[in-house]
Parts: sequence; structure tokens; C-alpha cells
Amino acid sequence: MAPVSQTVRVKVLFFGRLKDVVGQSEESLDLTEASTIEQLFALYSERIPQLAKYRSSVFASRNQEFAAWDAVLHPGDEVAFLPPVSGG
Amino acid sequence: MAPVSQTVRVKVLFFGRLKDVVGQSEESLDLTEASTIEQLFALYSERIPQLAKYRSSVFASRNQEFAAWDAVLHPGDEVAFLPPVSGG
Amino acid sequence: MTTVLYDDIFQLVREPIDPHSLIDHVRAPEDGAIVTFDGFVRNQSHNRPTLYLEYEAYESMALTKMRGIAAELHEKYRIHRVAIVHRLGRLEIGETSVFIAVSAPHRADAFGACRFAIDTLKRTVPIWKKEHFEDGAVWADGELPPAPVATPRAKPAS
Amino acid sequence: MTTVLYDDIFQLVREPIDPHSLIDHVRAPEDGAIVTFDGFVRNQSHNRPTLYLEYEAYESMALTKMRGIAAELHEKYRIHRVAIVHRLGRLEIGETSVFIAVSAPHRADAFGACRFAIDTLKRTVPIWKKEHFEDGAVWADGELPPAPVATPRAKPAS
Repeated sequence: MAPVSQTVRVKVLFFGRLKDVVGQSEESLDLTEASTIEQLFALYSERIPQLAKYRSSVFASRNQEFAAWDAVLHPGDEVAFLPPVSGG
Repeated sequence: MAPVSQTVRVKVLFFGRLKDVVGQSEESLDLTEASTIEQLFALYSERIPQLAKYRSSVFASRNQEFAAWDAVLHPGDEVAFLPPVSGG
Repeated sequence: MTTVLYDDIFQLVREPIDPHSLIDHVRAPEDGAIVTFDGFVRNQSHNRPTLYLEYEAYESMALTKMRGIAAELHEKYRIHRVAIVHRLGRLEIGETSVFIAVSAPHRADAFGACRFAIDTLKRTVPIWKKEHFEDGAVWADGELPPAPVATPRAKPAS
Repeated sequence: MTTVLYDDIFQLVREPIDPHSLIDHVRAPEDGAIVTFDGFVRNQSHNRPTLYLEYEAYESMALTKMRGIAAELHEKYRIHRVAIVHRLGRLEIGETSVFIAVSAPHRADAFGACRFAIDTLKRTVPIWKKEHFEDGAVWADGELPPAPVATPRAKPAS
């Protein structure tokens, strides 16, 4: 059978200064094709150009674990973009 | 002038297991000639032979500071014989 | 797979932290040492007077990370119990933002584990601090996680 | 000769130690970190159940030594205040025998100084512990001071 294209619904979270830049802390997003975390961030950077300059200092998590930027997203994943942490 | 021999009065303290061995914690002693801390300890070891075996593990203080065994005692000195410390 | 259960505490709280209850929790007669770390709000940052701080967290991940730190402490050190609590929201000068208590039979383990816990928390737990000054507020410069994340390239799609 | 005054605490006490008042004493808004060490009576020693402990001290020298440790901490570390308290007399299982609190602007100094303080106290402050067991009591094996004492041979008699 040929693969059936279907949307991948993910939850996307922004924290710290990224939340301020994006203007929201959380949204659900339907990706029309299999995407990596890198591609997801690029999608937001198209929408909000000033986000791009944070790319080098941002960390990503998937399902509450630090994740690689080339990790491929699955339906139901929770992805977060995290500035360098400053707790303590 | 020839030196005049005179007694040197010192205060001697024992702590921890040394106090148990000596049977008292404190006494004033008149030394009939200039003595070192080593000689003072030897004096007590003559009186209480089992004290001698503690010599290698004992520390001495003079006037509340750790002191060398060959330090010469002066009138009014407070000398203490201290087992290895175990505070904390 | 072995599951080891420890009676540790991990909390994110919005009320003032009570160190005494945490110390009481980790204290047990088989121990002999407790080391605590109390991090609290300084009255200045880079020589600018601070008005107050605000902390926010990615709460679910932060709690997972705090639990992970405690598990690592039990692996690396001979310790008894751990309590790690971080406060969120608005904090005034002098208020405790993070409190860590570690009990152990011997002091070297208690010191090592407590130090490891706060160092690791500051690098890996997703919490962020906004510093409020007379003339505005800034997000504090943060710390980078310790090592690059491995790429799970070899993992087949399921 | 410069005299530097710090608002530190050194105490030998015969009543239970109150950590909270000591922590409050060292805490100040210019700091950001407090590290504490709490040493308390274990329920066993070398696998023998302990009934209770008794501590005695050469009190005048012990206080001098504790003051010297604090002075050394201020020289070696960038810290703000120190509190060092040791209890004497009879202590029951679980009771605190020694409590140390150090405040500092940054955690590395607070940890380093607190660790140095307890390590140095255990080697150099004249305090002794008698352990009471079911079948008798023994003086605990102690620790040796760090270095041989220099001989003041060159000093002329005055």
C-alpha cells in the first residue's frame, strides 16, 4: 500500500523570553507531513522572523525530555522550546 | 649575677581518656627548674606508669595553642595534654 | 527491571518554602549528617538594585528532571534522603527560591550530593528567572545544559 | 595591624542547638546562598547500637580554635557570615552535636567554606566524644591535627 499522508497533531510550548517573542505560551498545531523539531522551529521563525536569532541558544524537548533537533515528531508529541535555564 | 633558681608554677590539664588515666582533670604544679612540656609529661608518667603508652598519640598545648614538646615552660603557663580530638 | 523507591521530596511551590519541614523529612537516626543549600533572592544583580524576581517553569518537565537528579544522587553517593524544592511566581528580596537538603551517614557524601544537586538543577531543570529593576525587567542569562543531546538517528520509525 | 571584625557566632552550648536562629543570623540581603552542615548522633557506631554520647571540651582553647577557623574562612573564601556551634554534655540519638552555617554571595564559596569548617573542626578543635553502649563506654578514636607543630627554638627567652 502507498503511504497515506495524514496530519500530525503536536502540542507546542514556549518559555521565558521565547514566550514573550512568540506572544503565546502554548498551542496545538497540525503538521501536514512528518516534520523534525528543526522544521517546526523554522515554521515559527517564518511566522515570527525575530525568533530565528534565538535558534543557536534554544534547547528543545519532546515529551519532557531534552531532544535532538532532528528528532521526527509523532502524533500527540509535546514539544517545548526552552531558553537557557536560570533556576536556582 | 648568677641565675637564681626559682620554682615555675604551671597549670596542667588532662582531657578525654587521659583524664581517666590520670584520675584528675586539672592541677597546679611547681616545677623546681626550667622544664619542657616533654619533661612535664615524663614527670606524670613516672607517677602514673600507664600514661607513657599514650605519649605517641598525645598532643600538647600551651596557653590554648598547640605547642611543641620541647617548648620550655614559663611561670603561669597553662599546659594541656590532649588525646586525638573527636568532636563534630 | 528493579524499581528502587526512596522517600525523597520534589516540589514546585508558589508559597514560601519551609526549610524546617524538609530538614525534618530527610533526618533519620541511621544518618549522622545533613547538608542543606538555601538559595535566596539577592538585593542586586550585576550591581543593579533588584526590586523582585519572578520564576516560571515548564512544570511537568522540571519535576521529572528533579526526580532524575535525586535518582542520580542515590547512584553516585551513599545518601539516605533528598528534598529538592523550587519556588515559582513572584519572590521578594531575601526569600528562598530553592532549598535542597541531603542526609547521609557521612559528611563527604552529604556535601558532594548537595553540591551536585544544585549544580545540576541550575544547568538542566527548565526554570526561568525574570529580574525586575527600577527601569524594567529582563530574563536572566541562563545556563546551557551540560552535553549535546544524542541524535536518535538509528531508531526505526514505529 | 588591621583588625577586621565579622559578625560571626562561635558557641559551646549545653542545651539543644537551634539551627533556625543561626541561619537567621548569617542571612543577609546581599547574599544569595547559605550552606549548612548539621552533624547529629547516629544510632550506631561500627555496627554497635549507641545508647547516647557525651562530649567534653577544653572550652577556652576550643573557642579560640573555632574563632581561628572562621578567620581562615574569611581569608580563603568570599563569604559573609559564619556560625559554628558545638554542643557539650549528654546527647541522645538524633540530637545535633555540631551545626555550621555559612552565607555568601555565591554558592561555590558557601559550600567550600562550610566543608572546610567542619573538616578543620574535626581535626583541630579540642572536643572529645565518649560513646555509651549497652556494655560500657569508650572514648571515640580521634583525629590527628593536620601538621607537626613547629618548634619555637629560635625564640629567645624573655
